[in-house]
Amino acid sequence: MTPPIIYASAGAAVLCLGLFGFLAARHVLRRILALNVMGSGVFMMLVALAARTDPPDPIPHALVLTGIVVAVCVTALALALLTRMCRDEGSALLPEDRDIE
Amino acid sequence: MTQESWMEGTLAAPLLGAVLALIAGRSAASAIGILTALVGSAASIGLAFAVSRGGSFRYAVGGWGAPLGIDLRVDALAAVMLAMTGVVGLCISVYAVGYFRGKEAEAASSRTNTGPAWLFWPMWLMLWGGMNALYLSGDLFNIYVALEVVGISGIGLIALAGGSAIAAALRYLLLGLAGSLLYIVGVELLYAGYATLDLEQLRQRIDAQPSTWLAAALMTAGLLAKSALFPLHFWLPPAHGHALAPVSAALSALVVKTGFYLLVRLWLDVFAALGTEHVTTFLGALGAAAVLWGGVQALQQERLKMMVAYSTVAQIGYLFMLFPLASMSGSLTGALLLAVSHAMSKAALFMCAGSVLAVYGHDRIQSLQGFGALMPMTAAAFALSSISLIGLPPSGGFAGKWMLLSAALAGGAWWWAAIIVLGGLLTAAYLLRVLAFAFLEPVVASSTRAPRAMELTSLILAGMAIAMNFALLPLHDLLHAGGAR
Amino acid sequence: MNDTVLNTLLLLGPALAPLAALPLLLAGTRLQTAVALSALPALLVALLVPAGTVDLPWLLLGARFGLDDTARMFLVFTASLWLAAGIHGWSYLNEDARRQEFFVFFNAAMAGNFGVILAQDAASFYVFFALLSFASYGLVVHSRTSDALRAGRVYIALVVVGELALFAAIVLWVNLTGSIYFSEMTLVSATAPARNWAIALTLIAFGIKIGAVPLHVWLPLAHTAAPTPASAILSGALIKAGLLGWLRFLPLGSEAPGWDHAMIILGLVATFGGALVGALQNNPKAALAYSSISQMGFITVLIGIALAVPDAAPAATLAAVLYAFHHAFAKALMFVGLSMVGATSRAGRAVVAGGMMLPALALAGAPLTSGAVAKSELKAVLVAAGWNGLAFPLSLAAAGTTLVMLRTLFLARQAQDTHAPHAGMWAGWWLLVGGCAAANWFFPQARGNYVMSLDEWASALWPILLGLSVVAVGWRAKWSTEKISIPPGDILLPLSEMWPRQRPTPSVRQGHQNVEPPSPSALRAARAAISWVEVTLAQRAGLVMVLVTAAVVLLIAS
Amino acid sequence: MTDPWIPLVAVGLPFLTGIVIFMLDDRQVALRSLLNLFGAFAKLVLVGVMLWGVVNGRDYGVRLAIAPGLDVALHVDALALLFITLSAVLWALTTVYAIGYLENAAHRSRFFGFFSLSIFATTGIALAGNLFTLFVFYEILTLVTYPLVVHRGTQKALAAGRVYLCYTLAGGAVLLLAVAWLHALAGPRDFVAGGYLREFGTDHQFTLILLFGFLIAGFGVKAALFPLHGWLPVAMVAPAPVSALLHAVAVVKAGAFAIIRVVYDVFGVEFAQSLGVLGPLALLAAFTILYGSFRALTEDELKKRLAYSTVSQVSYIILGVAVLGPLSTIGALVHLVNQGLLKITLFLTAGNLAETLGVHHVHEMDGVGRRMPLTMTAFTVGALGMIGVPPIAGFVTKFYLGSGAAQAGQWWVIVVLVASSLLNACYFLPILYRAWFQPQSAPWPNEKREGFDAKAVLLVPVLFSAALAVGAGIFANAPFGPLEWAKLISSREFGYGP
Repeated sequence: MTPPIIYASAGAAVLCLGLFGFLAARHVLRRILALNVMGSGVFMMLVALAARTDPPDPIPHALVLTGIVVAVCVTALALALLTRMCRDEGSALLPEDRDIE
Repeated sequence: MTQESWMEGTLAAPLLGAVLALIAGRSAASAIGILTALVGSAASIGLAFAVSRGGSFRYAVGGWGAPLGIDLRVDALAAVMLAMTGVVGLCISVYAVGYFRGKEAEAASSRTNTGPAWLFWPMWLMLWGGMNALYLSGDLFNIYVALEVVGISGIGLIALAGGSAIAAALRYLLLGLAGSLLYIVGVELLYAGYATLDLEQLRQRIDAQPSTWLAAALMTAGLLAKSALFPLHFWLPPAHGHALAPVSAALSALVVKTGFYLLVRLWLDVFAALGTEHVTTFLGALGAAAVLWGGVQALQQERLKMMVAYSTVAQIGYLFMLFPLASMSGSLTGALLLAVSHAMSKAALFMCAGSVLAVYGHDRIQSLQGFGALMPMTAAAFALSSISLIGLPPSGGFAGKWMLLSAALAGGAWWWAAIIVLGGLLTAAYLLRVLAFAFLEPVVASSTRAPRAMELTSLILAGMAIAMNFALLPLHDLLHAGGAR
Repeated sequence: MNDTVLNTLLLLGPALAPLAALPLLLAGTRLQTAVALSALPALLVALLVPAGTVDLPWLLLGARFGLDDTARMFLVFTASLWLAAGIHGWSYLNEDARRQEFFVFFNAAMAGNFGVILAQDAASFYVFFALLSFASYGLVVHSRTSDALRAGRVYIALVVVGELALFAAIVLWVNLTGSIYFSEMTLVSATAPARNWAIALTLIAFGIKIGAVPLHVWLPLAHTAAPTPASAILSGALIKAGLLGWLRFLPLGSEAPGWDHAMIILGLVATFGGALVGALQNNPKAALAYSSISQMGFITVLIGIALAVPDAAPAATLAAVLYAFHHAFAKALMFVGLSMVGATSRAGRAVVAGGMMLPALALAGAPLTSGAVAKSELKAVLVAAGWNGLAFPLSLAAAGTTLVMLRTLFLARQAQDTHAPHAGMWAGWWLLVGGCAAANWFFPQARGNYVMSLDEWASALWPILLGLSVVAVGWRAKWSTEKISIPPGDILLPLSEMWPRQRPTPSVRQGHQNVEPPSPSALRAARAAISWVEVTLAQRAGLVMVLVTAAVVLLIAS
Repeated sequence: MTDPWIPLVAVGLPFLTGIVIFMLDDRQVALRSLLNLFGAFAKLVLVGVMLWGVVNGRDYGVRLAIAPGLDVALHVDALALLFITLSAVLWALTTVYAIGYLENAAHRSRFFGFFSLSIFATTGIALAGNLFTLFVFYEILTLVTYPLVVHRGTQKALAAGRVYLCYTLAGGAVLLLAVAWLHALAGPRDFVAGGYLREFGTDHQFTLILLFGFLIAGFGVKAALFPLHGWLPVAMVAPAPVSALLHAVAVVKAGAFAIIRVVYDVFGVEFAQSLGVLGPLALLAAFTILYGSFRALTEDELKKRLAYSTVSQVSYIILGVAVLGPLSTIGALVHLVNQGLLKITLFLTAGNLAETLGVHHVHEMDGVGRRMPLTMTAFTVGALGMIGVPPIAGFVTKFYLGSGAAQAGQWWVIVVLVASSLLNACYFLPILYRAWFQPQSAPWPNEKREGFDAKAVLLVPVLFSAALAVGAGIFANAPFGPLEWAKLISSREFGYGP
């Protein structure tokens, strides 16, 4: 049970949590958060991947950095759209989910 | 000019243009947009020619080279997609100029603020650049980045329309994000297994083992979501249906092809080592389902743009029929030609829808009577692109379907053939249903006319879709000279 | 080349002359009169031109026209009949508003008639036969009275049937004999496939024209309805075309088991039946029509014998032609005579009466008339063929003829058709009288027995006397034909029923059953289901992605 | 030596004419008419050149590769010439007629544009050198004739157009399958007299029979074979010249012509016989003949009656094809021409009646013969010709069909011919009777024109085509007549003359 393995499996667990959240949640904000959780899981796994070798493999780091940037952009865009939707339509649910409750 | 410079042009021009347009702001955006479009398309076409002469090649940006640096590489497959993007992109840009001029006039007349229309240009050029990057990049991570660029700019473009487009954009975003996460997980599993991201090296190293299977599965699922293949298509119709006309055109014609392109790369190239025939059959089956489902849905629609959007769902399905037939000669050529001519005709259709909206103020199919007499060019464009979409001769759509059909029949897989033919009939049903109203009398009187640029570009694109009928042979030569795989 | 042109002119010209003359109808009154003479070229050709044929390969299916003995005989009496009828008719219809129209049909039919005679190949024959048949319709319905139109309907229906039978017959014969040229049609052995069909169709096709029982129904109606000169033509020329058809197509000179007896029987039925029914008519034209039916019965018998006894075929055919020749003039004269009874001057009436007696006697077969010669020829054939048994019944039939003739003369005396004949009518009438009187001089081989032995006199006379006595008895017994008359067209099948009535039908039925949309409720249900699936997919997006992933994994693993 | 230009021009000319006409404004009547006439008569000249060339043993052909092993091939052979000559002549007639018929109607540029395009497609079908090309132009024909059917733009017209598309596109789909399958099976092959499938011998029996069925079904739609004829009577809403063109030349004939190609030049009639597919085809055709005639009996609307008569008449061609033997082949081929001439005459006269007096139904035709003598004379010629009354063209066909049947020992065909002629008489003669021998019973529904008969420009083409129909009968055997060509083709197909 080396640290990388632990990190990796933890990341996998986080990923699965996020995935579950994404499946379960209807509220768009929750979904966005869930996706971010998933992202974090992915990055953890990447870092763990880098740590397998010594010196650490640079590429996964590069990927993580890029990934984080992307994730930030997307999240920002998502939140912007969400607020706009709430303003326009008064609901934080996607149309197909609204009629359910 | 050298091959590399073509490549640099193809990649750099749109991205550069996007930044410039953003800086220049409302006043000069469209001018910059057109200029960029000209350069970019010229570059990509030049690149295609270069490939057809010199074959595929790689280019290490900044001389770093893999694994650390970014390697660009282009082969016939990529070249075709690039050329397609270039040509259609140029037309879309020209159309957009006319479109937004009309919009502004409208806004000026009826004080309705339709958002900062000029933002279309930076985002559109960014989208374009993203697609080019995607086609040019030779390793999985660059592809991921390109996918995100495409996704983000695409979502922004959809949101431009405001109103119910916002929700659609959001749905698209959530699904796209989930998709790219699955994809990146897959990537990292592969990296864990083979310590490389480069497609070439992967192809050589890949072997059958569970983690690889999982990786392949995750990436496939993610890409299916992005390319809106049934049953992951549901986000597409509202998104494409509510976006502005040029945006819908770009998304339906070009963006959905990226996912398809990557899947082709992966399953027909990189993952070829894993026993793939079941997967290809699966993808084909999904495609078949998409053809039928999309057709039925399109038949239900009352609004023109929604109908066209659902027809995209169906047409994507056609492309995926390539996978089970890939082993047959000519199938790849056919599928590619189908993709190209679909890009042209679908873009043309959305442009027509835009022109109709501009003239009629709505796009309810039932009340479009006499648009043939009112806007003959648009009607002609609609008719021509319908022909290509249905797959009636002579047209690119026909040539492509013919190749797929004969591939299926040569392999004795008559059920694929049956689906292809049946889908054609469905397509005919929903497109000609609209077309019939072009002839209905009496013609409703309308004062507003669609800008010539819009009608003309749609007609030109539709004409190209027809002319693609004769592109089969050059395409075939290109693929076999350029060594697609 | 040149003499091809000349031959064409001589051998096809007569048939085309009547058509060529039609434009004259548009000319001034004096020129128009020339139309009445359209038959002259044909007559001249018949009398002067030597036998010969001309081939026109580019025409129809390779046409051939020519004069052989049969054609010449037919052309002689047909042409003179048309000529006389034309001259007579022109002035007969003097007051008629539709005279031009009448002559359009008249000349067309004339052209058809001559063409039929001159044609030497099946196709041309078929062409002109059709022309003759269809054009004659115009003659029948000329008066446009309801009777005329009804007669026309019956006539045209039978014509169509006849045309189709003829078509099939021609196809079969050409296929069996391997040639469309009469001269090259080989005799087909009785065993050849479909030969019986061919014979049957031929009998039907021409039996209709010739008025063979039971296809005769049109004849009394048409003769009654048509204007007198037209009736003369119908009875004199048209029905003879049927005979010509038989001569051209039937395999005379080879066995036709079954058919021969059938024809003889039918012929006898016609002779007696025609005579009896004719005797019970109240319209002189109808009576004459029935007499024609009965007379054609004799010819039918002859053809039957030709089929029964191949060796006797030539003689039989010749006899048939002679009989037709004689009957043509006599019957035509009777008809035309009916239109002359309105003569004003006493002398005129006397002459007309004489002019009625002559053909009447001839038809009854009185000595010194063409009838006697024809009948003796007929008997000679019977003897030669060894069918003497038929001699007596046929003589008895002559008695029937006498009855019909007396009936006709009686009816003619009180005929209503009484406007004084014009010069033209006289001219035509005299022409026919001459023809009728001189008819037997045309029979080269008949001159011999023109002076007849006593028993021949006897055998020619007793039927007439018998007929006279029957009439005398009937006279005393005050039989009234009003009680026991039979309407013209006796056994007329409900042919008119076969005429399609205009049934108003929803004519778009065909189309609409194809554009029927599915019922709205079903459509709504389908829509609902589809949209449900769509929404569920959207709600369970993540799940779908997971499932797809799992599926792919499984598929690779498998 | 093969000369590529003539066929290219022959196909391209109507295409360009059509495109240019689309550009024109509706009001440029003179220019458009000029273009139309130019196109029509230039085509006539071209056809003349081709006739002359082929007679002098020249070979016209051109091919363009679409994909490896997939060519669009145009080739001029005798059969093609027969069809293309017919279409060229009748196109010229119909063009003249249409110019007169549609003057001051709406959307004329559109109409004439598609009109030319449909001739472009027909020419392509005629000259097609292989099944693929034939299919391509066949589908084009479907598309370009649709706007003509719906030209009036009424709901009724649209419904008719829908029916038309339902049938033709479904047929096209089946066809696509069949053609592609055959292509996959036999590889790229050109039409060749005697067919090229015979080399399969006894392999793929089932598949070939299936494909034959598909091809017949696909082409049978346009040829209006029995279960597939539904569109034809409905398409009658189209303007008269369209009905004339569709029913006499372009669509229906294209179907029949294609079937001829399939049977003779793809399967080869002997091979088809050995597959045992000709018998059913013959039965189907025979049934269609009788069915069409029966339906025609009950139709009161003139054009519908004519349409059903077309359904019946076109199947004569197929019947002739399906009956093995040179004579019936001749009958079929020559009927291709004769039926065209007769039917176009009938439809154009119907157009005259509608245009001049507003007469659309049979029961309105009492005494019309006196009002429009020339038109009705032409009509009479057409009707009698259909019945098969000599010397009008129709009887030549029937003679050869009958002889062919007798030659093949299939006597029942003769029965069918006779029966159908009887039915023809039953639905045509009453019309003639009303027109000529009945007095006018009611005022004309909508008399648009006083004076003698119809407009000259409407009258001349009608009379001309009627004259042609009579001529084709009287001078049937003349050199270079349709019959001559038919014999030539038949001897080519059977290797021996009739």
